[in-house]
Amino acid sequence: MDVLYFAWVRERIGIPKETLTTEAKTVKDLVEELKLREERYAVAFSDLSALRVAVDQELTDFDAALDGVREVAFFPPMTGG
Amino acid sequence: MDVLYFAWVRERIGIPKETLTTEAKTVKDLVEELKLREERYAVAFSDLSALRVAVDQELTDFDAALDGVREVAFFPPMTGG
Amino acid sequence: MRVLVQEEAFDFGREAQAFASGHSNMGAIVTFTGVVRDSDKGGMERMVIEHYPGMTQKALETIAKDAVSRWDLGDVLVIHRHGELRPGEMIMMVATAARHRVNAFEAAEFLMDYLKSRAPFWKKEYGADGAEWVAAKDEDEDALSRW
Amino acid sequence: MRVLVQEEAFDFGREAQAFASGHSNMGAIVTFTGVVRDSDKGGMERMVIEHYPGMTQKALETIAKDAVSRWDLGDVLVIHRHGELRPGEMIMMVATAARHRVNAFEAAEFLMDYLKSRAPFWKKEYGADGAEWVAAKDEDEDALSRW
Repeated sequence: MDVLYFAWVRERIGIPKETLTTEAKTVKDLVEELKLREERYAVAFSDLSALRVAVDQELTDFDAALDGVREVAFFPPMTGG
Repeated sequence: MDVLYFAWVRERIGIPKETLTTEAKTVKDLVEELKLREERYAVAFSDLSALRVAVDQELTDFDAALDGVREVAFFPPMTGG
Repeated sequence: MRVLVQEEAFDFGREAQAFASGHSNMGAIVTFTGVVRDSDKGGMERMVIEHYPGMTQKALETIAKDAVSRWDLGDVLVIHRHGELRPGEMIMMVATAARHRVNAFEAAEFLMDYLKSRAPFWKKEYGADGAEWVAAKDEDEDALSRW
Repeated sequence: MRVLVQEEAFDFGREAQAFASGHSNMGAIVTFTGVVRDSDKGGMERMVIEHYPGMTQKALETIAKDAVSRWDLGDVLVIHRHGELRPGEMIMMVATAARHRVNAFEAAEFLMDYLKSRAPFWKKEYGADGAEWVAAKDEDEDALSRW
């Protein structure tokens, strides 16, 4: 599964993208897994209310299931327009 | 005093403008005076709710006073834009 | 603030570009353009817009000043044509510039609502079946109660 | 319907003119243009807009289709830039064409509200004091509840 990071999430984690294998059932499970990996993840994911998530390029929430998913992206609230 | 007519009011009365001397105190008095003059005025002014009036080039209502006024205009509701 | 009443066509693209470019400290630019379209029952060949020359410019300026006093705007542009127009031709445009988009949108809607019912223009449609004055719509008068 | 995501500048005047001219049976054309302005505290030199290439085009198309399904529209145009921009440059534009002005205005506001909070763009401002990500505003999120 590809995991993408944008804006300050990308800066805090230090990479724009990584590919990983996970047993996580939901986005929330994946976040918990990542937070345990390294301090930079724990910092980036410390406040989920400040984050948004897209699964296979569709906005969703942290309860979304990861079964069959190819791409998950984490980023702050959007500021386009 | 100049009296101006626009759109179908102009067409019904048959002239765009006339100059007249009147003792009318208000626009409503002027309208009554005009209606007595000729049938075409009576027809044009038969339903005041379908008309608008400007006094000295400012929109107003039929109770407006005519003291010192130089120009009165009658027309249907506007349809610009 | 710029208010133009004219018989000639205007160049919408050029006006829009010039207006937007002139306000680099305004984040939001809104334009509205009114285009002559066929009448509701079809068959319109041309439209003639009559206006009240002595009053039109002043009435539009009053409406534009009202908008500036109600919203935090950087600028306002109003162009309205009169005379003969064909389907597809542009009748008028307004443009607003503001720091924030809500002000730019609301001011443009306000301008249009007032311009529709308070600026002295009257449209007459000409077709194969004859000519007819466009009737004012109750909804246009009602729209003013928003503001 | 036309949705463009691009790094290059766009010609607002030409886009606005082409959009308006292409819809002679639509009486009402509304455009919104977002311009880079200085940050609230001043001193901004440039802005960089990051986006999510795989998702951006689809997200904007979804928003545009939503607008078309909610209002009676003749057409919709959305252009949004990414990459580096300077104060005064145009970030994006939307345009809507409808028979009636209320639909054109509401659809343009809807597009802007959704594009602000649901399209994957992130702005970072660079100035003499360093760089800072633009924070999303509660009022932008709240604006969605209108629709």
